[in-house]
Amino acid sequence: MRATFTQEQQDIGRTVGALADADRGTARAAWSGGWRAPAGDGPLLRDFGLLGVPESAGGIGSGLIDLLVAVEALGGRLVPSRFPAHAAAVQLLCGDGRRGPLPEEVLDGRRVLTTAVDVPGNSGWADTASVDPLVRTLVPYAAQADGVVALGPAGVWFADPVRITARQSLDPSVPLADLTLAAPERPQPSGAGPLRAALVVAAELCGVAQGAIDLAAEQARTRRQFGRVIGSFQGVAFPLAEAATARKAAWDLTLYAAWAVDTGRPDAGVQVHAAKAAAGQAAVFAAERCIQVHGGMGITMEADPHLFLRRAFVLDARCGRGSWHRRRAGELRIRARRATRG
Amino acid sequence: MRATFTQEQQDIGRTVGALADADRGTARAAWSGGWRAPAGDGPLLRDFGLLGVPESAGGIGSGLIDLLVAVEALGGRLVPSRFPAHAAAVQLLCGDGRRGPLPEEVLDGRRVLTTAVDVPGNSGWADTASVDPLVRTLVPYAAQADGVVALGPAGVWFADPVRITARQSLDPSVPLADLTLAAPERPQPSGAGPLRAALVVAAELCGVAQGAIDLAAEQARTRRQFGRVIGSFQGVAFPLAEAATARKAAWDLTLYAAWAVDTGRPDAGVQVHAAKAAAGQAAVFAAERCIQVHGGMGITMEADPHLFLRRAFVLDARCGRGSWHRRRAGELRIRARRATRG
Amino acid sequence: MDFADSDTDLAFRREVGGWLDGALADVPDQEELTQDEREHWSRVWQDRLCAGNWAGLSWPVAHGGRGMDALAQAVFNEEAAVRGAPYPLNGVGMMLAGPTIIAHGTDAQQARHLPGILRGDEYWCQGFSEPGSGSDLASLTTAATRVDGGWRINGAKIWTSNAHNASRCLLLARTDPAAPKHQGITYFLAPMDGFTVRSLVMINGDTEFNEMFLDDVFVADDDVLGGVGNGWTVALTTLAFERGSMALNLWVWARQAVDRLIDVAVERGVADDSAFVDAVGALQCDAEAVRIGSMRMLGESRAGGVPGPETSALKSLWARVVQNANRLAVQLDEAGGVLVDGAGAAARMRRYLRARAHTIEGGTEEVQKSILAERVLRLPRSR
Amino acid sequence: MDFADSDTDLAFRREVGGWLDGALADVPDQEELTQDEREHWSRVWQDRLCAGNWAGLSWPVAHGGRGMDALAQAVFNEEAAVRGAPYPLNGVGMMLAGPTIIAHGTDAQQARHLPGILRGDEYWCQGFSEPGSGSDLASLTTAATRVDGGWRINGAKIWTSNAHNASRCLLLARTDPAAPKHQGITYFLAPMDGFTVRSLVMINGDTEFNEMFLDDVFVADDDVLGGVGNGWTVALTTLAFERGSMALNLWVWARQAVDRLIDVAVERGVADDSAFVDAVGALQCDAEAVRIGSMRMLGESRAGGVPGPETSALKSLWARVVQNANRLAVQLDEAGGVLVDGAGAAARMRRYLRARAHTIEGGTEEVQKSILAERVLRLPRSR
Repeated sequence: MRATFTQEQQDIGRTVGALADADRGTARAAWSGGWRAPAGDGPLLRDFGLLGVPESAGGIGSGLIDLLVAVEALGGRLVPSRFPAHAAAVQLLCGDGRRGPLPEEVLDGRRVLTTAVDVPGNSGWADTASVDPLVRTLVPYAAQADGVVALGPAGVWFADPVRITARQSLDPSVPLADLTLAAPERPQPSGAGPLRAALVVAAELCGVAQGAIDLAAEQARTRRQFGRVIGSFQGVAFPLAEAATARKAAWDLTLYAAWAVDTGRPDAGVQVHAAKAAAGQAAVFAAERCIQVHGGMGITMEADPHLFLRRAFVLDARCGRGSWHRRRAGELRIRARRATRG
Repeated sequence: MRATFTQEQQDIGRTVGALADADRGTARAAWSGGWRAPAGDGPLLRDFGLLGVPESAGGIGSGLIDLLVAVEALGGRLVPSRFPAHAAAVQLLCGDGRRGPLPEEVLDGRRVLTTAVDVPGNSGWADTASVDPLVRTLVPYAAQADGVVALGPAGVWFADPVRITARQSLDPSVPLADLTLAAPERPQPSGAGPLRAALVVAAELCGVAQGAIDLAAEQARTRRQFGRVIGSFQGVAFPLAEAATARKAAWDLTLYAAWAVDTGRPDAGVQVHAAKAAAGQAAVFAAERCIQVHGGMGITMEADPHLFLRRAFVLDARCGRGSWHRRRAGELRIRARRATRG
Repeated sequence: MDFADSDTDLAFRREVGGWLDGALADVPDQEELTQDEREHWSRVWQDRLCAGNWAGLSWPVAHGGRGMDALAQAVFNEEAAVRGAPYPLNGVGMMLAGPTIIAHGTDAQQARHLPGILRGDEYWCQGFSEPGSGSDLASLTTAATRVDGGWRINGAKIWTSNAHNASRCLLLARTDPAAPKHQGITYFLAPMDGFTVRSLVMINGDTEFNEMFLDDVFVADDDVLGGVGNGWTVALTTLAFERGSMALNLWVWARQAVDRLIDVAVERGVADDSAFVDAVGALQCDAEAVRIGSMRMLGESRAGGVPGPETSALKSLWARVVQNANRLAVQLDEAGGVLVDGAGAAARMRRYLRARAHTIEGGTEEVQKSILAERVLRLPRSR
Repeated sequence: MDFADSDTDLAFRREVGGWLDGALADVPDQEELTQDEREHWSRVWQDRLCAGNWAGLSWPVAHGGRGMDALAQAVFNEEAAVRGAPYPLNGVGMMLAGPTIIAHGTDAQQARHLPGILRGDEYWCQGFSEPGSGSDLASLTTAATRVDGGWRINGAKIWTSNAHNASRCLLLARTDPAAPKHQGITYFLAPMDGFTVRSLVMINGDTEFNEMFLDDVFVADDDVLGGVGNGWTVALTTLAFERGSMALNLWVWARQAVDRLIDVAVERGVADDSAFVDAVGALQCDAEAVRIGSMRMLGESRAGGVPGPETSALKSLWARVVQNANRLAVQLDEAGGVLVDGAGAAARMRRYLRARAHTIEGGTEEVQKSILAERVLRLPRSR
């Protein structure tokens, strides 16, 4: 057991972290003038497109955890890059081992994809719908992408949007749209695709949680009240410790789920559901606590905490609602236990 | 609106509180040698039997809140008196306004009653069972009572136990039994009886919560760690503040529900369910926190916190499980809102 | 203990209800309006209150009021809240400035200000909080320096509702920097001529609050309320009125939050899910506890008592139930509540975001728990 | 990051599993036994471990051990826990005393004690905690006074597992009352001849722990471990071994708690209730997070790192999931879990009550959060 980050993974975290640091503030910039590609967007799509892509799909042996480390680093700084949505689309495509290599222009980021997996009115993802309404919602960066990968009961496919309806997103740095799709001609089996895509979202949520905790801790270390920095009050410190615990739990679940998916373990499904649920909850909780620690300033637009809250909600809703994933995790856990007991 | 305790109610609280103070330690005494009537048992049954009994049932104009104030005072000191179970039985009998006066020997405590309302395997009380198995569980002080008042789908009746099976109670100061009953000959409509009986249990739970909080606060004011009394750490103090908040909420709900039942308000049902649910949760939470504040000593038999926890669990289970009451409160609330919206 | 209205109370409640039904007939549901529209209706509503002789409901008759008690005011506010009435634009004037001036003002001050508040042409705001002071209100640093005939004041204030509409400010400033922190403060009835007001945008997009910058603002000696150096005592009076004015409103907002949660669950077809039913059961407990606790608090007040630290428990319960109900409502919403172009979804998200402030404004959650720990549980001070 | 066992690990795991399956064949499920029966099996189990040459699994070969690393020991403990093996009666000897003596003992001390632990005829207990010290371990007051050839010790210890079976005690006492609190402590390998041992009854009826009273107990100079006044440093070594010995066990207990909860829900017919399903989903997240976090912690150790403050997060998560699962299990039980004459109900209640200690023993919940606040979040010390 080497349950530690490899040197490569640490390098990825550092490199993407540095790119992301340079793009701090881009989430806020979207409030005036809408989304614009952050400086790191191009380099990320170009240089990191092979992360997590299985060799069968044209990859070079990078595991899913490599990709998640990169996405987590972006989430921590709220960088509104198209990279995570693109990467999720790639992962959605390569969930079935029998599929051939993906197009080169996808893997080298010349063709930017996005993911269409959520069906209006459903809390789970599209492959659970019995009849496919061919409408998808919560599609990020739809107008800013060159292609759409859709999930439906029949499988995954490069989708042709008949109509793209821009929606008003809670987080202006993540434009969202409803898509009406043409019926797929040759959908391919999705395999573990939805699980892989969901983990990309979970990783970004873990980053958001971490970023909110870092910001809150910084405030707790510097803001003074009653003659002391507020972080020295256990009433402030302990809830942050809980947020840090929840975030660690979510990140560990996400990493393990990625390993379980990559190695084809039978418990991969329940692990992914647990990870996505825990990550959403950790991010929302951390962002709420971040607001609280900031006191009055925390409820103003000009302070940053609400940016974390908005991103947390958008990601918790995407690729299957957090609450849906939690219930699925419970169902699968109970089913497994029942099976053991006969 | 005079939402304040009357002078009489304050006097009842003081008088019963003084009786109860004299019986502190009787709950612990039951651990060696089993239940024995505390000194206050006789005086309580004899002198306070008319509390909360409507005039139609032979009372003298005392409201239900009067009774609850007395029961709460007993709960706070964990006095293992038969009075609350007797009073609950009386309340169960007098829920239907058309019933005549209760027997004099019941009202003056010469004939001590107990309540049989829970059906094995059900989480709600007996009037929700579709077929009456004529078995009741969680009957307190069955062997120590002179009569049993049972609740069934057909109503309430003075029941004839065919068999009394003593059960091992989590709280040795509250002996519990299963009863097999003869089929009732002339059950009477229960009316608001089950609601009234449940409030007696809720009031005792509020007392238990208060007693646990008092004990925990005392410990927090005196125990020192790291050179300070532990109550000066917000990590210790804030959870106790939450316990106090929950207990206040439960007690306010209980008092209001009693008024709602006594005045025949249409929302009496949902109020009682909310009160019983909140009281059970407040008591269990307060007792758990009391253990935690006591640290290592809190998990020993020789310290008192576990006595509160045991009583809290026994009462939460009785007269409809706390979780059942919470769900009923939710159902009735949703139904009422739906009705408003047409 | 009797939770019923007395016959007199009931008659008053009916009178209030009758007037409100008429006065609100053309007023739309505030919850669905934009900030600008809400502010418009707040102004209209203030005018109607003044015209209807409700502005000084609990002021003494001698000062032009109707001489009723705080409970009557609470009942009025409750009945208004139940009907979703706008928040009156001069709430600070009616509920805080007037009563504080009546309690501590000179005859001249009372004559100068009270009629304008009752007529509805002198709007007030409250300049207590500062960017640096937070929960530790008495640590304020806005400085008043003695000058000929008055004071020259420099500093900044924040969280000021309605500053952009007000002409007068209940202003706390430090007049003696050498004195212990609670003793060097003076309370001014300051004209706002020299104030620079900047609106603060809240995380839900509303501009409920403002910052105010005071740069060599002159306030005359005549506008000192309650004596130089007595500001903290006077401020406590205002804060007590502030708590009192909320007395019966909190529960209304809590119940409405649960109502709306049920509505969205019904709409989304999940109202029978047992996890949802359990959640509503828990929320119902908290929401009703706020209502009942408020009634008990008012009962105590009427019986001559002073609302105790238990009000912190109500504030805490209220904040929790509203926050939890509003969070669940957006999470149950179509698309998890994050598509905010639909009016319903936008309003739900706006309320969820607004409610994050409930554990901060009016005494943070941490302050409420400290009060309970110190004054109910008698634990030593931890701040 | 790779969570798979290496081939070597896997082979070891298979070896362990094979041995355990055989050695446990006649051992009943410990969870359903009485305290006496469990203690009997603990002794039997200890003997089997010694006979099977597992007692010094991670001790160096030079000291009679098998020279494997801490991970191997953790794997052994995990495999044993998964199979519900008894807790070995001389766990303190194998996991704490032996390794601490190897790290800090003289040759003579090592020769005197290690063989007996491996053979299984020298049982140990740990005398660190005191009635007054609580979370502040270093505030201990048991006093050792210099006498001819050794020390005379007076004081009281508490929370001592197995004191009634042990002949030797890892004893901390204060040898220099004038020194700063961490510097005046000495670590003794004390014979227990003069100890008075009184068993403590826990709230679930078990007698897992003891009090020990020391009244002029003599300990010879030869039994000072690591030098006079160095006791705190030596104690930290023991505490690190204690944490390490738990490494892979916690998750097993968490998973078993969730398993049992599901079993009772199935039995009671509520396993499909959506509120229950949601609760299991949440518990599953926490329980798995404990397992995965433990693997990562061990991975870090093996890579040469030192387990960091994140272990406090694991402890905290573990305590929560076990407490919540066990509470829900009794609440779902027949009659709300309060009729404790049925074997199943009694065991469930016993576990619920036992779990209340999880937020107290081994560092309270408050201490864990303080560690996270200070060392992960870099907030200032609040104790």
